[in-house]
Amino acid sequence: MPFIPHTEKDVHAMLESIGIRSINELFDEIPPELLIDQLPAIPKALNEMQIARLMKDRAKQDENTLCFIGAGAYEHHIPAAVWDIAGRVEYMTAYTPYQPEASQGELQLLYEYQTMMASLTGMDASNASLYDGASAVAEAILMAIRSNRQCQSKRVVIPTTLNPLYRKAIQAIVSKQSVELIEIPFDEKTGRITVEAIDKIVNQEFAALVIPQPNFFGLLGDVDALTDWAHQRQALAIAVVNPMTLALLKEPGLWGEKGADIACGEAQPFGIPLSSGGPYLGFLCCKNEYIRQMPGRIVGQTTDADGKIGYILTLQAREQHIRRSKATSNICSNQGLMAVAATIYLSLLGPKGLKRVAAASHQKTMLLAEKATKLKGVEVLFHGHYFHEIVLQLPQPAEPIIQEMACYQIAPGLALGEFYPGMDNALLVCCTETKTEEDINKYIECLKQALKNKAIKK
Amino acid sequence: MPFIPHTEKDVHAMLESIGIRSINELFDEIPPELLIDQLPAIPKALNEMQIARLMKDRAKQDENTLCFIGAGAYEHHIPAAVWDIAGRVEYMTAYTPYQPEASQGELQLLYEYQTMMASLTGMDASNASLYDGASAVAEAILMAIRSNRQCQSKRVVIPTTLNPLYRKAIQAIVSKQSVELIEIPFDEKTGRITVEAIDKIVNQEFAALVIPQPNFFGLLGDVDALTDWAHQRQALAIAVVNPMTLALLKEPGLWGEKGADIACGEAQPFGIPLSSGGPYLGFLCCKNEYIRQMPGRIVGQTTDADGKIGYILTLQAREQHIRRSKATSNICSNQGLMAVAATIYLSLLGPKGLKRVAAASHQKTMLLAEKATKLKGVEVLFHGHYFHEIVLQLPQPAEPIIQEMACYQIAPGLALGEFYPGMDNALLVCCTETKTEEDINKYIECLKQALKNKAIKK
Amino acid sequence: MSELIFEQSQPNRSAPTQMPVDFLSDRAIDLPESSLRTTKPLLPEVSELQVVRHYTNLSKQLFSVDTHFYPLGSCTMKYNPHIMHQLASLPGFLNRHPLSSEEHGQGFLACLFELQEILKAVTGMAGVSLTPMAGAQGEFAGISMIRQYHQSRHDDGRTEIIVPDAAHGTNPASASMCGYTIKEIPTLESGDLDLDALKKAVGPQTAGIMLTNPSTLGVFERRIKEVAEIVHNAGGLLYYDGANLNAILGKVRPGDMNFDVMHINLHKTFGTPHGGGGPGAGPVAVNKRLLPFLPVPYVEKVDEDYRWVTDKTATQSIGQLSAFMGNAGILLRAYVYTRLLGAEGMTRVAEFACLNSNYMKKRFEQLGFKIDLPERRASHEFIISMKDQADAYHVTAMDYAKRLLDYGYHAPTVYFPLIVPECMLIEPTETETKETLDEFIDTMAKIKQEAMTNPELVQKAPHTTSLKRLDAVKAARELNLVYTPVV
Amino acid sequence: MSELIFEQSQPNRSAPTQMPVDFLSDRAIDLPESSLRTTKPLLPEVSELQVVRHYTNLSKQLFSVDTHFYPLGSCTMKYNPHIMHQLASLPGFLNRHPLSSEEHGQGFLACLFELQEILKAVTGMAGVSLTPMAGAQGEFAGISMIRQYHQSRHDDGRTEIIVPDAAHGTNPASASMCGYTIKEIPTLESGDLDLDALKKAVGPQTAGIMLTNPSTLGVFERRIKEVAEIVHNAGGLLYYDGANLNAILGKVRPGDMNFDVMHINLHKTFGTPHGGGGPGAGPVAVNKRLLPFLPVPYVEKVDEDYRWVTDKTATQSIGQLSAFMGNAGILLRAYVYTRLLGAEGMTRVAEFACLNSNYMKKRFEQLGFKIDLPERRASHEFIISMKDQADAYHVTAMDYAKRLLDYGYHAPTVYFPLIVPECMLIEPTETETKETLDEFIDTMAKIKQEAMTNPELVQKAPHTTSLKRLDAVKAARELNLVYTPVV
Ligand SMILES: Cc1ncc(COP(=O)(O)O)c(C=O)c1O
Ligand SMILES: Cc1ncc(COP(=O)(O)O)c(C=O)c1O
Repeated sequence: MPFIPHTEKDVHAMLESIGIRSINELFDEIPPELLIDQLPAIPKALNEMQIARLMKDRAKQDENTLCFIGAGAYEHHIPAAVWDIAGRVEYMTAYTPYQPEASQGELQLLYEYQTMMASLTGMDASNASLYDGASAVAEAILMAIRSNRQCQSKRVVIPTTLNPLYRKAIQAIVSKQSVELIEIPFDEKTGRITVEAIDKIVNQEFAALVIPQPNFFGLLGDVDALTDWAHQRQALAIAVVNPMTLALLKEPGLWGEKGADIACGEAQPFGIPLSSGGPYLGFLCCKNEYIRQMPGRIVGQTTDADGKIGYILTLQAREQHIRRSKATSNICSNQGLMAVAATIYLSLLGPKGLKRVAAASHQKTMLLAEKATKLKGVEVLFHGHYFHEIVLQLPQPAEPIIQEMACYQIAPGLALGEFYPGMDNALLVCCTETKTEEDINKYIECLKQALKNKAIKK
Repeated sequence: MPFIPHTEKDVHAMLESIGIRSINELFDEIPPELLIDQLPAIPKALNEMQIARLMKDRAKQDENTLCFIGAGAYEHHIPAAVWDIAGRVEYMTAYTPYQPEASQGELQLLYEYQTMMASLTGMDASNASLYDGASAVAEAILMAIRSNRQCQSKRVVIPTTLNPLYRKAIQAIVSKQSVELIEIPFDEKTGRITVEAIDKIVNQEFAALVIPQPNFFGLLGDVDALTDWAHQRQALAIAVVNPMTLALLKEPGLWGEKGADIACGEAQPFGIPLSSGGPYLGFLCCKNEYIRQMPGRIVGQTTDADGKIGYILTLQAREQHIRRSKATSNICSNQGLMAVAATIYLSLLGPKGLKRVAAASHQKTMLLAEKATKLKGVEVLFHGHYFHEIVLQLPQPAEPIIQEMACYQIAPGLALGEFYPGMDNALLVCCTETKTEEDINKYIECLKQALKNKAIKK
Repeated sequence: MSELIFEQSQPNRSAPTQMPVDFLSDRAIDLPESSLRTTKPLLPEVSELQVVRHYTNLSKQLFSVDTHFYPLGSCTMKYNPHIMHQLASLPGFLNRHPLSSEEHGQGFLACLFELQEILKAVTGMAGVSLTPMAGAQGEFAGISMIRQYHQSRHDDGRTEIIVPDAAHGTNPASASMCGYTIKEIPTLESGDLDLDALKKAVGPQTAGIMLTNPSTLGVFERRIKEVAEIVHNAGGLLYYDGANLNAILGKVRPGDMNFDVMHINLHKTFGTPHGGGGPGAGPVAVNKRLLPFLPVPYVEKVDEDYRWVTDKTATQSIGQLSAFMGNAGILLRAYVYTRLLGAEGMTRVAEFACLNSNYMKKRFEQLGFKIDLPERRASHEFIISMKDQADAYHVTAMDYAKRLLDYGYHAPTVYFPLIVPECMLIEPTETETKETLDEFIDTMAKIKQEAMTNPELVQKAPHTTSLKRLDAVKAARELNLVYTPVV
Repeated sequence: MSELIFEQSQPNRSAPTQMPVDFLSDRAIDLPESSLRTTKPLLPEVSELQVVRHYTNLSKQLFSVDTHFYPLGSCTMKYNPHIMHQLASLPGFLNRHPLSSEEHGQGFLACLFELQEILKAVTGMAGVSLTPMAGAQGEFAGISMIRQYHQSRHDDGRTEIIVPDAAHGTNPASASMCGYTIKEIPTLESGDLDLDALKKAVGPQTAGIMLTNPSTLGVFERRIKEVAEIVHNAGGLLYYDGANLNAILGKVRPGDMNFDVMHINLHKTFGTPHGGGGPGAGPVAVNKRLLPFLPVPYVEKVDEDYRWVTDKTATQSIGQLSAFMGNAGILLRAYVYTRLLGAEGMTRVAEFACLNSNYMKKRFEQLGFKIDLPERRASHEFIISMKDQADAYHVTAMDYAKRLLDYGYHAPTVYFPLIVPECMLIEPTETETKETLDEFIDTMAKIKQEAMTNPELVQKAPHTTSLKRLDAVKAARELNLVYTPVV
């Protein structure tokens, strides 16, 4: 009996204690007509050796691609120590730290995590993590609406340069509470939104403006002006950032005159594997005045009965297990283990290492673009400053090129046509510090070949 | 500076404390003409990401073969929990448990290991492990010579059915102490040695007889008669066993009338990966009367100052750090971490699981032989009872067949010609529980194909 | 507690092998000055060994399933087989980008598809989407589907979700996030729902009801079919909170009880580790009428190929709940678990979880603990109330919880469900031995003795943990959420 | 201490997912009755969770580098980078059978070949064999080569190996295993070898000398060239015990000091983990004249291919010391380490190991501890003697060692080398921070205070470990080496 330690003798003794004759009697309060005899259609049990072989075969099918896709999930080098430690069973097989005296390790670590995230974003506080980047932005929007006392509106302004996948998730999450999302199209030349443009479009009251930096195309925008504009309009400014870039880029807390009010996004780049999309690590930071509207777990410092410093889940009165339907969110778990990994990652990299990773990713992306645009017909689509993603405009549709390059074991980027009508030739490319000059050269060569192959076939 | 935490400020402060101006001064007692400036010919430092990429490329070259080689190293399923736990840094990055109060985890585990090994072999005691199987047999031989008070001779009788690689290592290790190894050839029909045969050959006094079970060909021999014969001749009986087989086979402690005196060999099959040959796990067990001649670490139970049970390295007076040139051996380390893995493996398998692994390996090997011998010209070389290795006699030389089958990603076994002159067509094949019926069928098909290909080319 | 990592920091210390080295020197960073950071973020400057030692030692200050008996009711802290982690961590799975092509991911998609099929089989439902990232998100997805269902029928007046008073906090919170108002109905003394109250509560405003069965009281809702009838007759739908699915796995299926939609907490029923707070995963299962609304993406099989179903084809879907496809790594683990158990193994989960629970309940009863609903069969968990002891000796459920830590046990859930005073919700799970249960029971008996003879010992517990009892009030009052370096 | 795993055993309990399932039922086991086992071996019958919890909890009762400062002199407990373990555990390495073909192993062989080259470069030697499985086996291999060398020249009267009195026990023991008798020579007050005694000791019977430099006293043998001359002139060879190579890495090379042969403890110099007692690895390096005798197998490069050299071609080799090729997994780790360090990084090992050591030595001196050889430069380690305190307060080096455990430090090596009474051999290693050293020094000062004011506190230490001081005498007298079940 897999994972069940009971011997026949045990079962016998236990049944006797309970005063019944068979285990089935334990289910005698269930209406008999509901009981089933067996679970049809479930495969027979495998042993560990068998399932291992099956899974190894399946994993192998998916291996070995040189990946230049970013678009919200980034391949960075993950130091061996990160998961050696985060994978320790003490972190892995614990529950939410409800008993702080038995969970100081997790709690102290989360306090350190909060400190690092707050500092990176330039905010006063951070929660202990949310599910992922997209849902974190959704929570930030709801939080901003609750927080903005100066405005009764449930309108929120979002540029289409925010990751389109995020926009979908936000829509699914916030729309039920009759939040209205006002989408602002980007300038076709610059790939960005400007204050002038939105100011024209948005003429109603709104609760918050979402500002992605870099935006989905990898471009830096004028976040200072946007933040100030939001504040002028009595709205909150929500910064959506890739925290890796904050090693180099100005922290949201310092955007514009007063700084963004909330910063959120995806911390997967901090030591978390791509893993087909999850588990990742949503983060959410804010200014002091909004803390009590923050969803999710928060760890605070306190003292024990002897006056020694310790850590504990705090501000629980915001949460569903106490406030129930009036809670700041329904969220109950966080992505604790991912926060553990990110904290270890950040400690190993330190300010200098993180800066180097960000800089190397930026430089390599620039190098790739430089080389790619030497190919005939390949151009950078929008002019501006890119961070570590860039939009290449190909002389032909991107999708077939992607399929062609797959044959060389290269995933060359994301075809933007699916998300932006009319942009069928655009390819969003990401290069991180993991790519060598050789990798980049290989990319260029294969791209060249693919452009040729596909051009001929046309 | 990889792995060196010193800041410039630290260095400065430390130099000042010491009263010197540069680190180089620390080396001023070394004759200056001996000092070198740099290490030529050592490649430039890589970072973790770079070395990881290099090693992954190199490891990949070596992957994915379906392996039917045994010959002293066996591929068994290793439960995930084994190395998840043995790989915990507490086990991995500790030294020999010199401070028992800070090492109870390791010491208790080794006591459990000793208990399991002694019980499997039917002996009274076990040490805490030796380097590997071959060196363990060498140590057993030296130990037997020291132990055998009834005989002054340094002669030891070894059948050529003992693993030839072991025989080489034994020769290299024991010969310096003028030990004489009398090699007994095996019977060409049965692949074994018999009492009648050795009795004729060995007419001098000797200290010990080495008895492999199963022998190198995978064959079971008459260990009872051999043990009794050794004892009749006032010699010690040294059992060399694959401990995995002892789940099914009679324990050496019960061989013959009085049982073997020493049991030793390779415990790699207990949860230790093939890993190109090491690190593995030599084991050595003996009857009570020989314990003080045992080499290597031994853990004993004792009590602490409060009378609580605890564990400690014991009988250290045998060892080099105390007895120096008169020690039972020069060995100082053991294979502690491998003993940890083996102990966890044995606990997970239990008596029933271990028996099943042994039985499945046996049965699958028999099935493979059954199917193989249906191929034209393929026969089982020696008749007798095989455990989980068997000698197939091919209709043509084995070496080219091995090369041919490598193209199908199969390592079909070991060619015996290299070790036994005249046995060029013989292939030693091993099948463990890890092989499925499909694997075996694939083996047979590829063997068939290879025999054909190579026959044609001849 | 340990020094913070920041307190070990020294300017210019680092772990150099972790730094990218190439490219940097010869290429400038061409970004506008105004967009650049000028302050150094508060990250520690420490060596690799310092990081390793710090976080390894922190891990030692944690109770976990692999190290402690952890009978945390409702949370189901059972053994998480190590092989799950090993296989989900195969490089082919770990390194796959979420936006990789379907071709470059058939192995992964096959696992998800089969997991969907298995979950359909165990729930008796018609369709499954694996994408919700936790139980609470599963609830949100489920209630969203109910909402979308009513909307699709232009049945617009349904604004209320009914929730029993014993429900988990996420239930009302999730319904509220879906824009519903909550109507709470009481539980009878018998542990069953108050059907009269329910009958009164339902009406044209009823969108649905959320139930756990067995309930958070650890007993099976015996009149579940009547409940379903009442709600369905009123035009509402039934949501099943799958947190307790492990109690009935292979015995009775939510689909057969006439639930319309449900979530499954994979960590509770299918043994995935919960990582000190998450990640979990909360797949949703629906019956036929809600199929069109399932959150995307999920996996379909077309001939021999596995493909994503997205909002392109599933046009009525409630949409996607995360940037990509949810907590993939957790789903792989759960898949491995289901394959290791097989059909029979799943049924045994329910059987032995309930055996352990009923055994403990009986023994506690014999020891004079006050069992909530003593006359009922316990399911996989049961409740004891310390109200009598709190009244008599001022020793509370929380004091018991803390004292248990001293004896090397993680405490059961305390003060949930909210409707039982001074309660402890005890869930032993099926993977614990009788010996472990017996030792725990003996310890509880010992604490009971202590409570009578030396209440202070219990009230001031824990004594053997690295810290004594922590001050929660102070934490909330003197909010300190981030470290500020002393300058 | 914890219950033994055997004490948790129950007949017929098991971990079923670990059992092979196929084949068994339909095929009989066809082996002769007389060869079969009839008793059940004493292996525990427990569940997987029981195993996991037991051995995970045991691990928590262990000091280790990743959790504690561990200044164990001569053993060099420095940081073992995690990446080494991760890379050596790649499936392509782990699953390779030792008798696989060379073609199926070029990646593996390339690593070994390059490691050989790197070790040649750092030792200044002409050839390297990686096969010895520990330092002691390296010594055996080295002395065997010396023996074979003399034999090959028919220089048969050389029966003695000279060893200083400060030598590690493995030195005389290894020489003895090679059939040599041992001549011990004394060390001068200055810490250098007594050259007069050496001159007297050498002769036609001298096969060689074994030296560590820096010696086990932690000081550099300044007249090493004279030593070499004396021994070489007498026809003997010089063996270098590489245990302390980390002290001089990149600064001075044994080959340049005129050593003929040496071993390297990879775990000491190249940071491989030592696994609670092993596995280690003890590669040997030789100068030109001993090249033919290197133990097999080792790796050569022929054009672009890597090949094993075995006794087939190396006919004068001392042979092979293990069944296959030694502790391959450890060699891969060491290779990774050398590549992470590069040439400069290696030199820094020596520099910072010595900086840390000399800093501590100075500070201890200032605190009034009795330093052995205070006027000498310490190398990577140094000795303090507690003789004065043992005389004055009956507090011994061992008492200090135990008391350090209470403060969360692993104790330094005590009572080695044998020639310094009441000694502690302290080796901080280069990977520890100044802060850690300072805290350790402060703790030692505190213990010194305790020794004076409350000696019993120190004499009875440790107090905070799971067990108090263990009775070594009882262990040896009432030998109990295996568990016997109570029936
Ligand atoms: C009864 C019940 N419902 C719902 C949940 C919420 O699940 P999750 O924590 O995965 O969001 C829980 C979690 O503890 C629960 O116990
Ligand atoms: C000076 C010295 N020589 C030799 C050895 C033996 O090395 P090993 O333990 O690897 O056999 C040691 C080990 O501690 C040592 O310190």
